[in-house]
Amino acid sequence: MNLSLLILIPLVAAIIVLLSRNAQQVKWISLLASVAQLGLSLFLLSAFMGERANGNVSQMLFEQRYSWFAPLNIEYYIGVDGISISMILLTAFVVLAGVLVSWNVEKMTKEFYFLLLLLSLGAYGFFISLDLFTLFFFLEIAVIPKYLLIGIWGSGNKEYSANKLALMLMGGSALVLVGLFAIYFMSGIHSFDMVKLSQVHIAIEVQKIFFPMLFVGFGVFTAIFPFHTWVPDGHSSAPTAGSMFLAGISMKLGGYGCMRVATYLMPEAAKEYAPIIVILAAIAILYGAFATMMQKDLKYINAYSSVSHCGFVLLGIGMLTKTSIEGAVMQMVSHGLMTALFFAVIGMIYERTHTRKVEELGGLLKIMPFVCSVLFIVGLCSLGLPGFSGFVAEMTVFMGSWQNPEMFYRVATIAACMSIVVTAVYILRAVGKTAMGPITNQHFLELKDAAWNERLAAIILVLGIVAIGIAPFWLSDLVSPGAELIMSRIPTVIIN
Amino acid sequence: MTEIGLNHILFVSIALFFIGVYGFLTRRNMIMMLMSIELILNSVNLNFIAFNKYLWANKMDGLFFTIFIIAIAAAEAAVAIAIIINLYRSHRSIDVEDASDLKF
Amino acid sequence: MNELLLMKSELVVTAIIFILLFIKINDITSNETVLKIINALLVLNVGAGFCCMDVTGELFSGMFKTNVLIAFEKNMLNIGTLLISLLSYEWLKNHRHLPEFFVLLLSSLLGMFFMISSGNFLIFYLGLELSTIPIAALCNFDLEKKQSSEAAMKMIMSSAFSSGILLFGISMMYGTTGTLSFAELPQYLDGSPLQVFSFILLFTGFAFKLSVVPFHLWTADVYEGSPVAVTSFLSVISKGSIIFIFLTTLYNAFAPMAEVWYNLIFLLSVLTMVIGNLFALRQQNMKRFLAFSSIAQVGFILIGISGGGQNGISSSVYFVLIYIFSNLGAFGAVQLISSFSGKETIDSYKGLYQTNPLLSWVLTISLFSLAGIPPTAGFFGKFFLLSSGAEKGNYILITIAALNMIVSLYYYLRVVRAIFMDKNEQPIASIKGSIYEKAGLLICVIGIIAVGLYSHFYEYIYSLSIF
Amino acid sequence: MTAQDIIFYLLAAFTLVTGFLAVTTTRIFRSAIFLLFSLIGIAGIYFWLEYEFIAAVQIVVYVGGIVVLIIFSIFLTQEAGANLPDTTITKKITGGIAAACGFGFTLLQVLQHNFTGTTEPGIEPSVANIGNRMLGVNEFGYSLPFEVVSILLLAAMVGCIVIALKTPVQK
Amino acid sequence: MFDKLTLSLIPLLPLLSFLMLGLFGRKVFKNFSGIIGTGALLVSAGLSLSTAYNYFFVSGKVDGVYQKITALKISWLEFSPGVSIDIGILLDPISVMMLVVVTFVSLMVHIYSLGYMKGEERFSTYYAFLGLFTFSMLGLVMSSNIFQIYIFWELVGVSSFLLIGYYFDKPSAVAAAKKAFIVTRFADLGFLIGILVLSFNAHTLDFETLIQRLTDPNSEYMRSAIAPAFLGFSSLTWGLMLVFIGGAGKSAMFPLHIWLPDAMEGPTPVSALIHAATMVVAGVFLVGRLFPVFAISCPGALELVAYTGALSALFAAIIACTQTDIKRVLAYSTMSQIGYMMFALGVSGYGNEDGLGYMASMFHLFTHAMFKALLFLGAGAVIHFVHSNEMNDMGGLRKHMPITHITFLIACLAIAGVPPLAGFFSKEEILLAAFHHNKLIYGIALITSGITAFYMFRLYFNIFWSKEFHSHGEHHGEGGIVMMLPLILLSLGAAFAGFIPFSQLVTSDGKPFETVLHLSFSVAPVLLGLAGIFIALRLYKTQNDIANKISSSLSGFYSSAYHKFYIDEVYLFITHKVIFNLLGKPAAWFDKTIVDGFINRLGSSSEKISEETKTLQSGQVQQYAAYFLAGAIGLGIIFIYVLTLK
Repeated sequence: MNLSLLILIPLVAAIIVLLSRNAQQVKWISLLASVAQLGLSLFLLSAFMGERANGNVSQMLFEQRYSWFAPLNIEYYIGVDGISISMILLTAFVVLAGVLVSWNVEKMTKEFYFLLLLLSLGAYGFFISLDLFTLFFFLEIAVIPKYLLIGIWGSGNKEYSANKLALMLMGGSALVLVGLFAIYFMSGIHSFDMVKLSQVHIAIEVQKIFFPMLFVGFGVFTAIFPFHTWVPDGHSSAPTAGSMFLAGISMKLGGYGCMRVATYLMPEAAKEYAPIIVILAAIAILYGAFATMMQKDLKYINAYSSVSHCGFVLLGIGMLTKTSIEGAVMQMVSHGLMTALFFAVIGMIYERTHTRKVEELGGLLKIMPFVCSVLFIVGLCSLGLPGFSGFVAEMTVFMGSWQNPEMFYRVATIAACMSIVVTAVYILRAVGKTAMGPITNQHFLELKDAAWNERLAAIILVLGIVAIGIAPFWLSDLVSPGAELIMSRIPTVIIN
Repeated sequence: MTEIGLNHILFVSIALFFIGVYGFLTRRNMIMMLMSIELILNSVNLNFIAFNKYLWANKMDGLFFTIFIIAIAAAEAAVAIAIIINLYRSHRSIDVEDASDLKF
Repeated sequence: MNELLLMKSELVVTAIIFILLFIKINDITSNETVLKIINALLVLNVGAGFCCMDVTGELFSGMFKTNVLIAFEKNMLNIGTLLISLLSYEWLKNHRHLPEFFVLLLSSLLGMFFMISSGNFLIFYLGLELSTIPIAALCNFDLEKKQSSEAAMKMIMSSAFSSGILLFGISMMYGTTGTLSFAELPQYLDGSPLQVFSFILLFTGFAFKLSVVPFHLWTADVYEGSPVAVTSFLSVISKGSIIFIFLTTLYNAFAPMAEVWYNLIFLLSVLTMVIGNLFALRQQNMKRFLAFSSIAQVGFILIGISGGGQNGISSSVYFVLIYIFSNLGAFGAVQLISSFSGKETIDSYKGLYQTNPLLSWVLTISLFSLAGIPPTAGFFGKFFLLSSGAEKGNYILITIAALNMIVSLYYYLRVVRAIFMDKNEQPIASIKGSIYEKAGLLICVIGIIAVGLYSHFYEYIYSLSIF
Repeated sequence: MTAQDIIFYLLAAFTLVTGFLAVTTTRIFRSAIFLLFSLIGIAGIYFWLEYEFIAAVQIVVYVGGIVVLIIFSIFLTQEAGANLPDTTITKKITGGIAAACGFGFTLLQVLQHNFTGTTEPGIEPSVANIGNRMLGVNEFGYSLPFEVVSILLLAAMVGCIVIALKTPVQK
Repeated sequence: MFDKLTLSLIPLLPLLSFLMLGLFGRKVFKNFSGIIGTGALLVSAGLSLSTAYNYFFVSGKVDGVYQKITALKISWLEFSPGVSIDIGILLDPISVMMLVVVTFVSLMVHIYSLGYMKGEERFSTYYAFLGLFTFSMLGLVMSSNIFQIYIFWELVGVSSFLLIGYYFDKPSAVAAAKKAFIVTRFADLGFLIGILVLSFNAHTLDFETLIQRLTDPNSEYMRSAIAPAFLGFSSLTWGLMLVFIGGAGKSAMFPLHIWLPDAMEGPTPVSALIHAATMVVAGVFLVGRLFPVFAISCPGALELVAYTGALSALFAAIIACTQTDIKRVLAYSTMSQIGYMMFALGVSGYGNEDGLGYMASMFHLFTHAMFKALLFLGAGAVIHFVHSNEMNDMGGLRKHMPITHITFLIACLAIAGVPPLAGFFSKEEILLAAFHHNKLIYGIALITSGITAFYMFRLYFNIFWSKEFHSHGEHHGEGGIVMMLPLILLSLGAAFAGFIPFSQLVTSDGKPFETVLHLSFSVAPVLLGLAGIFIALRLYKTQNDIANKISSSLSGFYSSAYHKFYIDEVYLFITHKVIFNLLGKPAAWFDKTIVDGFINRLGSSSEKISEETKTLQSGQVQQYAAYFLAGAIGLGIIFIYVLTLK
């Protein structure tokens, strides 16, 4: 299994797209590439499981390593474990759906798909990188396409949103950058190799200074409170596929980074700062949920709810138990699929009704049963209904969190649990108003239900959601060794 | 030799230097600014010569430096005057404060 | 023969200058032919630069010295000059004093070569002046424009003042140490206050040319008023050469004063980044905008320089290489637009993508490279600069720098936004550049992409960066 | 106090006073003349220091060249330069303070510094010595700077010609 | 013994029907939807019955004790070693009983709906949802794992939501659906945290292991669980109370009952199935499932159950007397009856005769399912006939709908506790258990039983007697065989279910015991019941205004009861005024102005600084030189005097 293919396919496709002159051709190439990526990811999954079944217990599989900038010990070093594979799968699903959903983009089609592919390239690269430099490289690659996607194809106050997003994310990555340097120089081995770094101990004083930087830096990507404000604006202004990528993939970069880089490489500090992380996460969860309740725009609703849902990721990481970290990963996958689907549906509704205001919508279930059924499904997934991925992920986080026996963490867990009620309130409000009730506008009667590409996109994502919801065990088995590895580095007692 | 030591000459050169600086900072006429520059360069020359004479007479570094500075001062002055004249043609003024279209 | 090889870059450039003078005096052919000849000569010059690079040695009892790194640096400057010549084709083609332009430009380049190779304050000073005075004249080369002469005046006045202070510093340095040679200097440095002071005065000379805050104020005015070709020469080639000699003097001649210059650079780099960024925020004129952005860039380079050691040299030199491509790419696009439409403000760039997609991409990629966005080379450059700074353990500086990158991103995105997102009733008409300009921009883009991703460049520079 | 001392003091005072007047008088032509005197004063100091060659160069280049050039340009720009409004008082004060502070600070540094020179025998700054070295290529030879300066002068001339020569407006 | 496939098919068949109808129903099956759904359920019900037979009479009893049999267990999601969600099938008396109840009532509703819902546009969707609900409910009762029960608990909730909101273009239906879901969700929060607490203490989620660990006083799990943890209660008490909150939410116990009356916005058969017979008793079932833990380890929590149940029973009964919407009357009646079941559990002990209350509760659950489903279906038939829910639009229907009339009467008698109908037996057992345990609760129960008889017959007389029915336009009779058959079958159940020897089958510890009926004990409740009936007869058999007079003489009490004691308003106040205004709006405001504002301010202030400092770049070259000089001198001062001090 050659992991580099995961980067090469989008790269080649992006170049072809850039060179081609025909919009139709562009779409099909992108579709082909994303289907190929999905196939590759699935193959990767099976290959990985096969290797594991054969008793291959090395930390990372399918490693590849080439020297890149030799004087600084920088390598192009990639490999995967269960956590990365789950992220790669997520990316593949969302990208495919995103490509399908954008089938009707007419303005600068070529550029649009080029940027989509570039974005996915960044995400894939990020998830397979084992060298911190490469990781950072891909992290930043994934930022600018978002800016352009929002700024060019977005709606509403798009320039402002695009700017805010790009700057805040870059701010996050700037902090990450400083943290990476600290790891590189202070670990004493002058290496960006994550596997090697995980075997050395970084002095606790260094960790104390730079862990927050790294964590907040990555945290900005995953909307850590109070650096979440790019989320609502960015999501609401972005074009449909942009929002899908943003919430579905990009926010996961942060969670993955918090887990893989910050917590894994600086375990003592993670332990030390865990209460703060948990507080921030709990605030994000509840506060996001309450803020969502007051939103009137469907995209804002989903955006704020993303803040809330991503809070679970941080909560899972902050709780520092194996189960909670597992839950965090599952929540990332689940939220990625779910929120991408949600944005896809919102996009479909918006494309037809030209409004996203909840008050102006109503009774759509009768007019577009498919779209609204999907809306129901995604809503139910979002409020954590069993059978869908959201439930599994949230419950895993809760169970993991509760394993942390201190009263403080318990209280935080309960606080986080409360969000399931608030979530139910706003989701039902939004879905109820949009799909149910009387038809508010007679023009709606002429609207059509989803087209083939939209159906396909929705079905792909629903399949993903349901696959996790019905059979979570494969995901948890996949993720569990990785979570255990991270936990194995967390000290049981803080050495001060 | 005499009581006149290095410091005396340095005093003169430093004073001359800052007289030049003062002129450069305050005179509005560009040609006078240029003249101030000449004073500055001369003070430097004086420095070099003084150091060469009092401290490092075994080599002639200071002396040569002075010669080259004089040469360059000439070239610089020539180019500067050319530019000033050109500026004068377009602005009809050699007031440095008038030449401030480019700002902020 | 070997001695001639040591000076080959200088000799070739001098030869070209004389050829041009010959052409001028005899007034042989039309501008276009002259440009062809010049470009051919410049290509030859670049080619010659890469021949026999690995000669190391001294001439004139240490006044002039060269090694592979210095040869490579000169090649970089040669490439930059060639690019400027290619990118300014349209403007040059119509210029009345074309041969003189190149005489002055190449004299300035020659001055830089001497400066880079200098082993002695005297040569250094002469080189500096030789590189500055012709540029001051060049600034005035938009002869019909009022602003051009104003820029030239500011340039010559400021640089004269600066060189006065620099000379005062050198004279004091000479007085306290008794030597002008870089090689002998370290043994006489004792860190006395007067030495520190004269070092600072000396430093201002570098800082002036590099546009380090607070010695930067001339930069924007001169950049804005001068012809784009000169501006790009000033901001890229001139700065690059100063950085090279700066590295040599700091790391060798002033090695005993490391603590002083480290703190000095720390302080000034923060100031430079912050002020440069702050001023760039609200600029409307592209040239002025690039001027302030290049001031901020210098702040970053200073971080690299502060690192010291092999890393410091290699990251700074590497960044200059990247900076040559990125900034010239940007200036090239600006030049092209300016000479075809006369428009230079950011607002007038609105909707550019609709009419000139390729040019927009070039400009965007260049700006992204300046902002340090992967996969452009700027990302790698900044990363290594900061890593050089981080090696010293000064994380405050690194953090400030990293945060400044965000501010800089903000204003680079302003341009990108104008190009791609803003609507415009009358966008700049479609521009058909000549083959030279296309070639120039292509080289820039290839450079921006390849120098970063293809690590061989960095590794090569690193291997040279031994002092 | 010897006669030499008195001569030095006189020369120094002359130089500084005329220099100061050069930058303060309002009449530009006078100012140029004061500059001339000041430069001559410096040449006098060179003489006093027994650096006759430099003194000669000073007089030839500065007095004979640069000042003439300056006066020439004053004539060229006279109609504008004659009646320039005087500098604002604030500018004078800030400039004065800046210069005074700089002067004080620099002087303090210089006076506090203990200069230690060489004990080796000095070289006579004779024309012969200077001439030999100026064109020498061996140790202590200055032929390289000489060449550089010549190119510089060439470039400066080219620049001056392009800029200053009044060119016919193109059609 | 038990075939895994057969057992799995019981819930899977409805699921299959859901998937088929849900995905393809609208296009492919259309008119066959009902048949498919009903057919699937018919098989399912048959399998349940055979399972019940198998369990109770063939292989369930070993050594005289009914065993808990884990027939199937699939590890679904493992959290940590030992703690995992397993999807499994647990067979014990109550789950088998519930299997029968659920499949039977559901089958009845399926059949009934063939007639009732005929011609609906989204007919197939309706059946799909019914299938989903039945699947979830079956999954719930068969759960072997506390988390599994939570999963199905939620699914049941959502199918209830979907069915209540079936008429989705009616805003009131949508609102009711949302309310039902959100209120039960709120309760589920308690359940969830309860699960977390219990699972942490027991280190397992498996029911059998959990019960065993938390009832063995010598186990270390138990010791840590009963240690005082928070606010003076042990963590076990907390856990159980929280779990009970979940149960109370689903079972509409006071004060979480507010969703139930509104839930009547759904189609009436749905009310019969979900909001009368099956889902709402899930809370009782849950407490029953964890009964050993409650009874043995934590009697305190059981007290809470008892009082909540009793209070709800009385409270709901009083409100029921004042309502005029017949479905709402039935809804409050349901709540009241579930209150009965709850406090029956609350007053019960564990093992043998002590477990009388437990047995009685389950017994009542069973009988109640029969007669309440019957009542709802009957009411459905009436509504179908008169096209209104209001009592005032009805009256004198006995002639028009004879079968409905008879079956309805049977049901009313059964619920009123008139011997020898089913309600009598189960209610007697409950009263007996309460009498032995707690006289206060016994008193409340007794009064409630009288009120129950009164309001049921108020309903009965108002529908079938009272004034004459004036037909407006066309009516389509009683609704044909598909609607009548369920009524008849259920009325048989309501009539004769009391004779099932429940104490032989369903007991707290699985050991059968004998119950004795003391005739003397039965006198009081029966008399009270008859009295209630009599009063209703006097007041409502014929049209008169005595009832109005009485109600106006009790005006304050009456109107507050009529307004359901303003509980809805309190909720409305809390949600709209408190949560929206005090939490939602501030959060949104804070986000917009403070957090976002700060970041925007950061941007605008740097632009402002940039604007302020622009005079630095004045265009005056002399000023530049001054800065230059100042910089040089300043740096000199700094580096000579400041930085060398250290």
